[in-house]
Parts: sequence; structure tokens; C-alpha cells
Amino acid sequence: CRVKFGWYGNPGIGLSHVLRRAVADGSLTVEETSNFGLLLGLHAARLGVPFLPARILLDGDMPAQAVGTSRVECPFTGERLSAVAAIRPDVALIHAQQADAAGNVQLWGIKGDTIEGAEASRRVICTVERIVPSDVIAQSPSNTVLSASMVTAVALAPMGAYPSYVEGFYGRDDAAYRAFESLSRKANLLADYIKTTVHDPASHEEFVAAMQAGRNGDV
Amino acid sequence: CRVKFGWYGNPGIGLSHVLRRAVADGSLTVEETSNFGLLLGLHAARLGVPFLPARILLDGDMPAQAVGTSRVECPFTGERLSAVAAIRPDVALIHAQQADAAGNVQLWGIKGDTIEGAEASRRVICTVERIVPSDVIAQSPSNTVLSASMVTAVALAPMGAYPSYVEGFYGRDDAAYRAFESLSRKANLLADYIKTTVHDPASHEEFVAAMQAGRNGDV
Amino acid sequence: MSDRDMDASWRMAWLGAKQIVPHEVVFVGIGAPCQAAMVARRMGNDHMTMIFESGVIGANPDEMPLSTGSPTVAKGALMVTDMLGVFALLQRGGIGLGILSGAEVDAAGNLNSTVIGPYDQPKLRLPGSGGAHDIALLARRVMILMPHDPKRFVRKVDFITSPGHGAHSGRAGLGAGPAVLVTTRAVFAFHDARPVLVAHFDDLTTEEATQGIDWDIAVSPDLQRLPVPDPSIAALIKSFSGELL
Amino acid sequence: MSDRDMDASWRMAWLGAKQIVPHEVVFVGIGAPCQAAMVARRMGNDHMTMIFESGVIGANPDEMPLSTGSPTVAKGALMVTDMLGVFALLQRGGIGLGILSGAEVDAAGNLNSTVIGPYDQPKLRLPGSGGAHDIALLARRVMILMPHDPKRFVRKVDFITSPGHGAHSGRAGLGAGPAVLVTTRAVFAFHDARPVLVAHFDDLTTEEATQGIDWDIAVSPDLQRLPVPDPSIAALIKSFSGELL
Repeated sequence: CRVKFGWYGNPGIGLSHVLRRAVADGSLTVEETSNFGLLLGLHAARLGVPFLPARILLDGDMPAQAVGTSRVECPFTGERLSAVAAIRPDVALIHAQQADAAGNVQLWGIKGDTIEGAEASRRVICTVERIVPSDVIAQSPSNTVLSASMVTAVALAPMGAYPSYVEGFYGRDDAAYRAFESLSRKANLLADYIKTTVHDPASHEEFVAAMQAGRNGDV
Repeated sequence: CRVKFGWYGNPGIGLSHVLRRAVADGSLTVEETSNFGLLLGLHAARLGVPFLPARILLDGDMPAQAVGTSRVECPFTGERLSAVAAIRPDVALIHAQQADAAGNVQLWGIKGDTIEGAEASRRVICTVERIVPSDVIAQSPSNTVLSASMVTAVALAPMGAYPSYVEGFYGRDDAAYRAFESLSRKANLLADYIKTTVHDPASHEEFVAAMQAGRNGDV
Repeated sequence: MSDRDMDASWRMAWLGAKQIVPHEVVFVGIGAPCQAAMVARRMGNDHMTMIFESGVIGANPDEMPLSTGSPTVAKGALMVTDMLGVFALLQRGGIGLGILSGAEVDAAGNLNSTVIGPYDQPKLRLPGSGGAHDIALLARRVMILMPHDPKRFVRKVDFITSPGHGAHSGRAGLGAGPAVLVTTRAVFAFHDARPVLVAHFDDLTTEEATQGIDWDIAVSPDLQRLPVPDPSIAALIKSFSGELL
Repeated sequence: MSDRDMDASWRMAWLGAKQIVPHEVVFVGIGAPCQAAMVARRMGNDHMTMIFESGVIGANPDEMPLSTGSPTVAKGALMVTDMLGVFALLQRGGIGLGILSGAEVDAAGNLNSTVIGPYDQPKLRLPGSGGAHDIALLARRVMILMPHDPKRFVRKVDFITSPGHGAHSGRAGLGAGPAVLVTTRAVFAFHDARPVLVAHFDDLTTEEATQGIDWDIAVSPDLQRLPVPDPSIAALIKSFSGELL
């Protein structure tokens, strides 16, 4: 198993115990990069080119570990730059506020690199808080971030970002992230949590309820 | 005098008589590119790199005339690509709906390459339909396209996009563009028009009024 | 019938509209390309995606815009992004069809919209590529619209702005080039990089369909004679076409 | 005074906040960097621009966010763009100050946030660079925040995630690297790529200010002894700092 990331942890809380164990037992190979390196790889794929030049990933110990990074000389200035290879995922999984049945997706608020990642990918699967008619989409076309031709499938999944948040729908459940810090410390505790929250629930609603219960230590 | 453009004409109406005359009499040197070529040059400057790779400007007669285009080989795939040099204008002149006094600029509706061009430039001068308090800006931060640190100066200039339009403020005066087709056919007619609309008016308001009169042939 | 009637622009728009397949993602320019796409929408191709370079995706203008950024382009559109969003989609192969025109076309589908005469001493400076060069190379297929005006159908264009067959090297990542050329009279498909007359209106002869065009044009054995649409169609097209008839 | 009191995080936030100049454009990370920037805002630096990598520019969070994308980061912000907008600004030199931390720091200002131990056989895998590598290279100047925990001040970091002086080649287009290192006890300026003690709180001795740190540290002839701020300042900082004291 192989994973490429700029940062892998529990935001604002600490390192990922899952990553820590997987690296220690050799079950996971990491492709090192930085957040901007990852973003530029996705941006290259979004732009339809095999690489982009950059000023990062040439210094310190990152270059030696950064798979998909090479060098290129600027044909105009002669500057030495890094070349960041395009990252073209097979599929992007994203969550948004709303979409129409055709797959025009609307997302607002903090977007980070969601669109960069989606447009870089061969297929996009998008879950949404609600499905709306197309004329609702046309009322605020600047909120549309992916048009139907870019989206493979849309699925209704209310609370689908939980324990993260969706602007205008629900807040971020910081306590759930804190609870995950404890319950992910031991592999057996985590396995129990995954069984209870992911495998046991018979429906999306039960899944969300189990997630919400889990953060209170009710698992 | 030197000009670089992807397209230079009267949109939907025809060629530019000004460009036609200036090329014929040798007073203007054109740096040929395409709309995407121009955009990529600005995007390179916005990203802070001296060039970007692309799949255009390698075929037909454009490459021979496209100043600031070279070639680069992808260090990963070996693909032959064009290299589009960064375009870093000394100054960008843009118009938007509103800004606060600090220079946080809000623009909505069709944006084209306005932001790409502004962020590529060393300085940005922005005219706006209205100045608003900063807390109005903070009420819709997704409409902010340039933050104060990117903007050199903001100036109040209602009707500042005329004869083009500003979404939510006024429409596009297509008739003015049609009138310009006739009045720009002859250099002396155009000189009269520029005197009346640009040089004679004593204020911005008189300038706008003269422009509006000009499109009716009242000049 | 006068040449003027045979070469009314609504006829080219109608022929062009029929070449757009359902659900196709179409990069549209101002003028004839926009007109053809608008006709397609009104002929039942409800699910095509009309894209303007200003950043508008899923447009459905109610009148012919003068500019890709005109207010009517955004009105009723499903998505308004920026120019980079649209050209990124184009370069990564997400545009099915690009519709182009130009001042001159040759038999390989090369288009000139840059200069008439030598580049350095032009007889006439034209507005330049715009997005045409980019679309010609990067759209998965290209449709050329050119009114039946024989002096625009040349042996060799003065400047290859938008490469057709032969001028583009078929590198990976590029589209297939011109698939079809539509005039006010006829439809030509490109087979082996050469134009083949595949259809013309049935109110003119096969000779009239190519009259005055100084190309070697093959005629398809399956040549179609297309009925001129009902006058109500012409009226509909004219109703939103402004000055373009 | 106990080490615990001397090394309360609000002390580092207060010292860090004083390093931010008026109108400075500051790239802020989660935790101590964000805390210092928030203190600066509340100490009268109203016109600094706080930027989070999630795409928020001109932020003014009312509590310490856990994530750069937390709702409080957007609340009251002047601009919400995307991650590319922020990193583009960074790479074109538009960020005046980047504030960084890490698991280990050496005397050249190299930071490690990748692994403890050898890369291929780590004792502990850390979360990795995030934006730290990028900020270290591209911000015009860098401030490092590191609590006074001597085992984190090493001779040689196990992995240079964020290059300091020496490890980065000073190419055109890069920033000037670490300008200042702030702990819970003291402020070090980098002169000729080496840390110089320039200030410490006046409730501890100069020896205590660097106690246990196994570096060759010069002491500035203009060493400042900074008064510990009024307890109300500590209370203010604690009021928005959540679990970070």
C-alpha cells in the first residue's frame, strides 16, 4: 500500500497513530511531498500537462524522498527549478452542499484544494447535503465548482462531511477529532470503532449516528 | 510601441481599424500569441515561475511569431511541450464592483482573466463603482478577488467600465461598440472622438457623458 | 434562387447545429459558432454543454452575444468560473467539440485569422487567434463554419493560425483536428485529412454546393440531399441572431 | 518559578506577536503560529494580514482553530479564495512573514516535522511537511516558534523538512530564511546564519533563557530584558487559546 501526502495527522491535535503504526510495521510506503508540491501535481493534471515547474523541493532532505519530483531548467532565464509530476488520481471523492441530478456541483465556503483535486481526477464521485433542481443551480452559477460533464456520480448523503463541517449546514465537531486521538492510539480500539461505525450500520443514517455516538466514547 | 495580445478587435463586430492602420504604417510591433498562450504567461507570473509548459504554440505559423515561446521536454514522460514565458506587467488596470478603502477588491459575475492579469502584475490600480466599509467586504469574503496587499491603489469611478458593463450596476452598451466601428474607420474621425471624449471633459462625470453621447453619433 | 438566399447565415447555423451530438461539450466562439450552438439547443439538444472562453459553462444565451463576456452569456448559465478553468478543461481533453471560423480556410482545414498577405507586410491585419489556435489543437474534434464565399476557400492560407490536418503533428494530448466543415450550402467531412462532400441542401444542385471553390473535393457515394427546413425554423433562428441575419 | 510557569505557551505567543511588524502579510499555521498572530492582532497590529493555507486571507479568528479550514478561520475574514491562490501568492514573493514550528530545530534554523530517527527506519513517523517546507523557502522572512524544551533543540535534525540557513541555496526567487527564533523564554535573531540571543523575559536569568540548549549561542551586546506582561494579557491569550494553555 502506497500513500502520497503533504501532511497526514489529526489537525490541531497531533500525529496520526494509524500512520505511525503503518510506517513502523512497514505496511505502508510513503511518497513524501509538501502541501504545495501535492497541489502543484494536481494542478498540472488539471491543466492537462505532465509537469509544472516550481521553486520548492530542491533543498533540504525532501528532494531525496519526493517521488515524482525532478529538475528542469527555464529555457528563458536558465534558472534551475524543480519539476513536479502531474498527479492524476483514478477517482476523487468529494463532498459539497448541493448538486442537481445532472451532476452540476455547488460548493461554497473554504474550498482548500477540493476543486484542484476533483478536476485532476479521471472520475469524480460527489456526495451532497441535498439534491436541487437545475434552475436553483442557475440562480447562483458562481457557486458551481464542477459542471456535469466533469462528474461521474452524485449521491445524496446528508451529514456526509461529518465530523468535519459544511458551511450553512452544520459545524465542525472538534470533540470527535479529540476522541479519535484516544481511540486510534491502539489498533484494537480502532478496529472496534471501525466495526461499530462503518461495518455494523445498515444505512447511511445509522452510520452517521454511530459516528456521533463514537465521539462521546459511547462505542 | 509594442503590443502583445491573443485577440485584438471589436468583439462580435469585426477587426480593429486602429490595429489595422498601426500595423500597416509600421508604428506598432505585434507579439503574436493565442488567448490561452497569453493566459498561461500571466498564470506563470501569478504562480511565481518563469515559464509554464503547454501543448499549444508548437504547430502552424504561430510558433514563429510567438515571442516568449520556447520548448521544453517533460523530464518524466519525454513529451515535447512548448514553454510559455511568464508575463509580468508593470501595472494592471482593472475595474470592479466595490472595494474598501484598504484595497480589498470585490468582483462578481464573468471574470475572464481579470484576476490572473492582476495577480501577475507588479502593481494593480483598481477603479470601482463604489467604496464600501470593510465589514461589508467581510460579509461576502468569497466575492473578494484581490486582497489589500496585492492592490496599489483604488479609485472611485462610477460607470468606469462603460461602454462595457458591470453586473448588478449597468448593462453593456452594444450600440457604443457599433458606433466605434464607424468612427474608428478614419484616423481623423477617431482623433475628433478622442478629443471630445477623453481630452475635453473636465471630470470623470463629463467623460462618461461624452462617451455616452458619442455612441449616438452626437460627437 | 439568388446567391444571397442560398447563403443566408441561418442555413449554415442549421446545418452546423445538426453536427452537434447529444450531451456534447462544446467550446463556442462569437458569431456563427454561437449561432449554430444556439440552434442546436432549440432543436432539442437540451443536454449539450455550451462553453464560452470567458469562463461560462452550460450557457444558454437568449440572444446572440457580441462578446464572450456579454451579460446574456451568464444569464441562465449553470456555471460561471474563470478563463483558466475553461482552458484547463480544454487542454486536459474535456472539450468534445470546438466550433471555429476564420477569414480563410484551406482543404486541410487550416484556418487563418491573423493576416492577409505576408506576415511582415500584411495587406490586412486581422484580430488574431483568440482562442482559435488553442481550440483547433486541443478540442477532441473540430467543426469549421465558413459561409459559401469562394474567395475564402483558398489553396493555401496566408497564415496558419489554427492548424488543421497536416500542420499539426498528432502528438499525444492533442485532439483529432477538423472533423467537419459546414457552409451555408453544404457539409464536408474530413476523410484522410481531405474534405468530402457528404450533404447539401436540396434546393440547390451538387454543382452549386461547391461552386467556385478551387479545391479537389471528393463526393461521398452516400451524398445526402437535405430538405430545407420549414420557414418557421429560419424565422426562429433570425429571432435571436441580431445582425447576423 | 517552575519550568512550567516559565514555559507557558502564552509567553511564546506574546514574544512572537511582537516580532510581527505593522501591515505585515503573515502565513500562519495551526497551533503556536496562529496563537502568536492572534495575539498580535489583539495587541494593536490591526492591519496585519493573516493568511491560512486553506485559502483564507485577512482572517481574524475569534478562537484558536484546530484546522486551517475550521469555520472560525473564515468567520470575519476579508477574502476566501482557494489553496492555489495562497500558495501562488507565497511563491511569487507576496508573503512577508511565515511562522513555523516543528518537532526539532537546529542552530541553522532547519526544522524537522517528518521523522524521528532514520527516514527508512524511523523511531517515530511525524505528520510531514504540510506547507512548512514551502513557507520556509518562499516567505520573505521566517519566524520559528519552539517552546523551551531542550531535547527539541538539536545539533543536527534527523530530517530537514523546512530548510534553514545553509541548507537552502539562496537561489533567486527564494526568501531570506529564518530571521528570528522565539521560545517561551527568549528571542534569538539569526545573524550570519547563527542564532544570537537578543532578548529574554526579565523574570529569568540569561542562563535560564538558554538553559539546556546544546548550541553555541552568542549573546547580543544589546540584550534586552523584557518585562513580563500584565496578568490580564496572559488571561486574554488563554481566553482564545483552547487547550494550548
